[in-house]
Amino acid sequence: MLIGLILFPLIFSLMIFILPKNLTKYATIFYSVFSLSWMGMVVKNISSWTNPFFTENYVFSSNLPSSLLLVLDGISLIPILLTQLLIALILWMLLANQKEDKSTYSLIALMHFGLNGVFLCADALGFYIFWEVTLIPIYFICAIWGEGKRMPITLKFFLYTFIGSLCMLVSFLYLYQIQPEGGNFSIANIFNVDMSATARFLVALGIFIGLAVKIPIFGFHNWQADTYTSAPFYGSMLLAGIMLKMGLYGMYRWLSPVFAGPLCCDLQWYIIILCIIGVVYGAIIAITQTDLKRILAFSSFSHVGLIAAGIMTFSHSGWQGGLLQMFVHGLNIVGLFYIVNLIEQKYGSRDLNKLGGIATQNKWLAIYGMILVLGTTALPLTNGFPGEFLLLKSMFEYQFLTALFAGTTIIWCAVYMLRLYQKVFFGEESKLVLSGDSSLSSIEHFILIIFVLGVLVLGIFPQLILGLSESTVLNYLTQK
Amino acid sequence: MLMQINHIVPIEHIITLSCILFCIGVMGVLLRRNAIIILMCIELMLNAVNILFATFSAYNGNPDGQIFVFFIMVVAAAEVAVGLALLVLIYRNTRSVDVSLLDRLKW
Amino acid sequence: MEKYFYLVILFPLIGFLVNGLLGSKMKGTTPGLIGTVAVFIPFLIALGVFFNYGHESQPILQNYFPWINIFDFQANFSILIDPLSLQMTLIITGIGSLIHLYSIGYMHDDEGFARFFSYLNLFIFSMLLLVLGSNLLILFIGWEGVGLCSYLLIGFWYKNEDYGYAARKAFVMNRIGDLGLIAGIVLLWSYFKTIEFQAMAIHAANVDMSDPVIIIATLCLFIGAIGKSAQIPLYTWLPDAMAGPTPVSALIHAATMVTAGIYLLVRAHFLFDLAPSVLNLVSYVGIATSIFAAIIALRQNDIKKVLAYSTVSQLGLMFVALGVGAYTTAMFHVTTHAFFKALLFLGAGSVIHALHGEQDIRNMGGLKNEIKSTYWVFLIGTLAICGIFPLSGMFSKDEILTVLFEKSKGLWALSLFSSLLTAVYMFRLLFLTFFGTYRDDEHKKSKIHESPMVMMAPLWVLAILSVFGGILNLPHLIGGESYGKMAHFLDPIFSHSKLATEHMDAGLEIGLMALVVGLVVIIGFVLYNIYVKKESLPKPDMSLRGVEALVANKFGVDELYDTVISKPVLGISRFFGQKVESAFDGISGFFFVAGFKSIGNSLRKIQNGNVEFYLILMTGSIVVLMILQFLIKI
Amino acid sequence: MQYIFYTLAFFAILCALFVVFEKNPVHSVLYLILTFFSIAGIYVLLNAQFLFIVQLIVYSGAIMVLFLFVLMLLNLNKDTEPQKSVIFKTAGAIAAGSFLLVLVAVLKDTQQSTELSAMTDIGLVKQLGKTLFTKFVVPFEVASILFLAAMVGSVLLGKKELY
Repeated sequence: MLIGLILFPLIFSLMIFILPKNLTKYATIFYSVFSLSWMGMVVKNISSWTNPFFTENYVFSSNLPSSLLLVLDGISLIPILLTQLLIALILWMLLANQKEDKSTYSLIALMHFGLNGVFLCADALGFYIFWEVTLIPIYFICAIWGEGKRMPITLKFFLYTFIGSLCMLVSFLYLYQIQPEGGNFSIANIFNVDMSATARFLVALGIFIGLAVKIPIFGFHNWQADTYTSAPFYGSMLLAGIMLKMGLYGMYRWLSPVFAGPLCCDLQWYIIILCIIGVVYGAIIAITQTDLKRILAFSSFSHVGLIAAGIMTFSHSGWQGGLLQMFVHGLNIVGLFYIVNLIEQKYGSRDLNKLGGIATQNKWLAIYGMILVLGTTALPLTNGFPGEFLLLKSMFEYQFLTALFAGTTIIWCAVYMLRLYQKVFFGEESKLVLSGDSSLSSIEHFILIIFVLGVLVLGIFPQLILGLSESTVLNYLTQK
Repeated sequence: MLMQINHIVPIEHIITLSCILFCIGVMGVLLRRNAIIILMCIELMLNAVNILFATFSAYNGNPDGQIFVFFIMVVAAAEVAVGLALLVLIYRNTRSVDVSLLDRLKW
Repeated sequence: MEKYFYLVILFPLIGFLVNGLLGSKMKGTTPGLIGTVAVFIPFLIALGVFFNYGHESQPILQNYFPWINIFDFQANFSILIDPLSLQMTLIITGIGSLIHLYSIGYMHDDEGFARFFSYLNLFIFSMLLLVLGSNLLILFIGWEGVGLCSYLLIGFWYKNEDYGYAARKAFVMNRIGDLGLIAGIVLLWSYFKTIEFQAMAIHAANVDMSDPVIIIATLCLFIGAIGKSAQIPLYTWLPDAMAGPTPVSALIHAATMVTAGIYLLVRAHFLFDLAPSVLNLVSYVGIATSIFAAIIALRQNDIKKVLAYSTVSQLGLMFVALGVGAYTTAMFHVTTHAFFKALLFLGAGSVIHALHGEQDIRNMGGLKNEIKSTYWVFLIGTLAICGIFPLSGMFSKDEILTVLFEKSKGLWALSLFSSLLTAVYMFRLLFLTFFGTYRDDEHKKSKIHESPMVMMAPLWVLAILSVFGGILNLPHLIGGESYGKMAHFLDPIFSHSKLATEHMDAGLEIGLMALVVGLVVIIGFVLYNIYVKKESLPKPDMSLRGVEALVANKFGVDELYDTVISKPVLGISRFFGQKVESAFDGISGFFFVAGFKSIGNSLRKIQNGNVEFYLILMTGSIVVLMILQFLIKI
Repeated sequence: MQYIFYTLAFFAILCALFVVFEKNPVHSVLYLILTFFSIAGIYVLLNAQFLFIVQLIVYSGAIMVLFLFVLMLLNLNKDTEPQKSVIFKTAGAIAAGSFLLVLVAVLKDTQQSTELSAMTDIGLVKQLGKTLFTKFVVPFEVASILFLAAMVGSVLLGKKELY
């Protein structure tokens, strides 16, 4: 069952090359619908909502200390759902853009394969391998279809993430190594070891660095804005929408079990401080940026910092809020990137100073944009609020003043998001906007409506997502 | 004729002998520039390892070690044949068997 | 009737959706009618419920679905119908429908007609959620929702960048308060493990006075209230918010939304009762704001700005009342203020409408002959706000002053000063606008026309309410047997309150009342002398000197915030965005580029192509590895 | 009995040293043959009779003769023998010496099983043949392919027209 989620993308990414060119479109539609319905079937078959929902183990060789151990529980279900949804949407966006390059679809499917693997695999080595697999397609996507100084930027991104994940690998290998005879890489065994406090600290630090680069957390974030800006729109979406969630997911699954002992307590505190610095730092930078994609990059940086901080408090509301916010942030940021892409496509620029007055020309785009912006600003009854509230709650319960500092994000976010909206959609129409094409095709409407519905429905019924992970998170935290 | 060497000579001594021979081989490879001598020193090292195999085989009563020695000899023979052919080729090209003349191993 | 109470919330939402999605296709005034009906029906329902609601009735809790329900946090989507929320609902829907009706006339030729009504309906929806929410989180939904609508409506004419700026300013300043509110909610949750008002009230009965958590929590809630109700230091957005259409100023920025802060404090009074120090702070902030804003209002020349500062000042007065624990009194003033301030704003709107957009009172004058009807309602509004007997403002304001006189003579004196200032700027506004002679050119005068019936009808209704609003809560002295109706109605809410007020000596009360009314009348005559008899005019901005210039310039608070907050933040933002980010680039560049380059350069020398050298290196490395293996025994 | 072993060992080491330090390549080859003989003697002591024979026939007989042939073919003598610089020589000697040290140190540290086997007939051709043609039959067959490859390779490399 779960293996399907991993195999089909792989098969598709290879198959598409042998298909004739005129079938690409239909194959892609079929693939996206199929993977969504497969996911639906998986969810439908969940009989009991206790932990874990499904476990599948594929052993290649009994001599290997590692096997393909797939586990679906509440924590992995949410990023998995997000992945299926966003990959399908991104594929549809590409189809709407009349992109006919087979290799793009193939790389996205490969990405899909890697992402599903990362979220499902409960074997440290397998996790690491899938983690690196995702790096390959995104590297090519950014390097081939990027813009500007794409090569050095992509290289920077690659080096950052790769060096980070090597640190993680070292930690995993160490954890494997110190196990008694007959140990393996499965999640149950790998954390079930005795370590000195120092060793624990170093292991936690190694894993953290690997995750921190991907998330990114302040200090490891330098690659982010440049990469988001230079990547093609679907690259930015994959990066901001899903790849970033890999790091957050890793915090739940692979970082939290290591945390114990006094040194790790210190580390937890430092990580939270870094996250919160990132929250405010990113938000403040976003205020004066003029490139739409850059604003979104820093906004994403700021939001994710809060999620990471909430997770690191190891409290129930922090974890639940983090999971909800992971889903929501993925949805919102991809929606916003899509709107930016549409603006760039139709009006030829994404510079704030060259845009303006789109609301007059393209009413619907302005409405969709407004709802997504409000979702990002965490207005109640949009999807951003419940998660952000729970995260802030966990922070406030952890440390009041730090939380107050982190909480200023809701102010900063309002400042830069409304500035963005004002400059792009309000005001007098700029030359570019007047000369641009101000219509939306029906498929563009369709995709945007999905995002908007996501914003509103999850805002009114956040329990839809929270309920999925409730029992798992409860289990996890009580065991801890 | 069958003897019990394991009652007479401690295994450490044979291992040490093997180590010494091996290191002499290494030294030869490092000190000499004549390719033929280097090849010979490699043979010496192989033989040092062979002694080790044979020793463990004898001390553990397991014939597998000796089979390995046999295979090593097989490979050594093949290696020498090809190696010497290469040497002849080198000599034909450079009129020398000096390995320090071969400094093209960089890009 | 109570069963269908959800319709009260639902109708404005439906109106919003219909107008928002289909409004652009409708013709004429249809969207306006839809919008008005969507608010008027809830008013009728609320009225029905109100008449059913006796003194003995229990508050009704209607639970719809769990909004957030996780292990350590639960918040239901539920509403609470009790006297307080019912009263607020009536104010909101009642005045809301009047203003909707008015807007049909005011906005009739605006291209965003349908959009305007959809926003207004969304506002009513949010505001109802705010007052009806049974827990702090539902209240917070409404709280932010009204902030959003305020943003949308201030920036309604979105092509104008300045309006957009004012809108953003309002939203961001509200957000500062919202952060405080969130912090307060979380603190209260972790203290009580519930955020339902009723449950909290029960728990609060067992809490010690001045519990530190409660003090911080109430402080946080108060910060939220400061943001929403435009008190010092977060008041500057409200005058700027006058950029929006005038009905918006009347509905949102005078009658309803800005009183949300007062509502919050009243709603959470059982917490504030436990934190006397915070209550003191509330009254200090209130009185400071009241006087400060009143002084600024003295030198404003924009008809709407004067009213805006007046609103800030009146809100301050309400906070003073809250600060001494006179919750009913504050609510009474909220109600009457909603009547006469809406009336004044709508009247001002009518003036602006008549003058085709002119807002500067220096260019008005003598309008009482041109637009008689508007003049009369505006006069009623002015008299009401100044506190002339027997208009509604007199009763509510007098009640505040009476309470203050008992609690604290100092606060009483300051409040009295503030309400006298109210009389000064209001009479000044009235005289400059309607008396004397028209000061702009004759050409424009000919175009002045009275507003249509659809605008005047709501004005008259409000005028009647302003006149007779005092009946709602007559003092014992005048009302006799039927005194203090509102106080009785709200009584169940405050029965726990430890700071309930007592009745004071009748003679003293009459004396105080007479003193205030007398002073106001004297001020009225003095100003009539100055502005009507002598026809002295406000000086042009340029010729102002010293204190006057400072007042006219609103004490330079906007500029102060600009230099102290906005500019440094922008500077920091640029500094981070350019300098710090490139420093990060530099560091990573150093490691990734320069570091690798130099390592590569030095390692390249080893790669000399010499076989022997390689051999030695190889042996050496093996040795090193073996030594390592030997030393590190794992 | 142990004296035979130590004598053989001493002789092997001596000859090996001569292999390295002898200037004339032909002498080196001859010393190497002597080393191989001594090693063959040690095989006998280790009850590896089959290996003893193979060592003599294959190594001393076939392989070393091949070396001599090549030397003859290339016609190298002492004058053409290249010499290394002193730095390389010392570096090489030090590297090899420390290698020996480390090897010995490491081996000293390892634990040997004290259990000794009493079987003395495993080195006989019959025993080895059984093992070779049952357990190791696939590698044995693969070895023939290796030889074929080596043969083809040598012939190809030795052909003059190649370049």
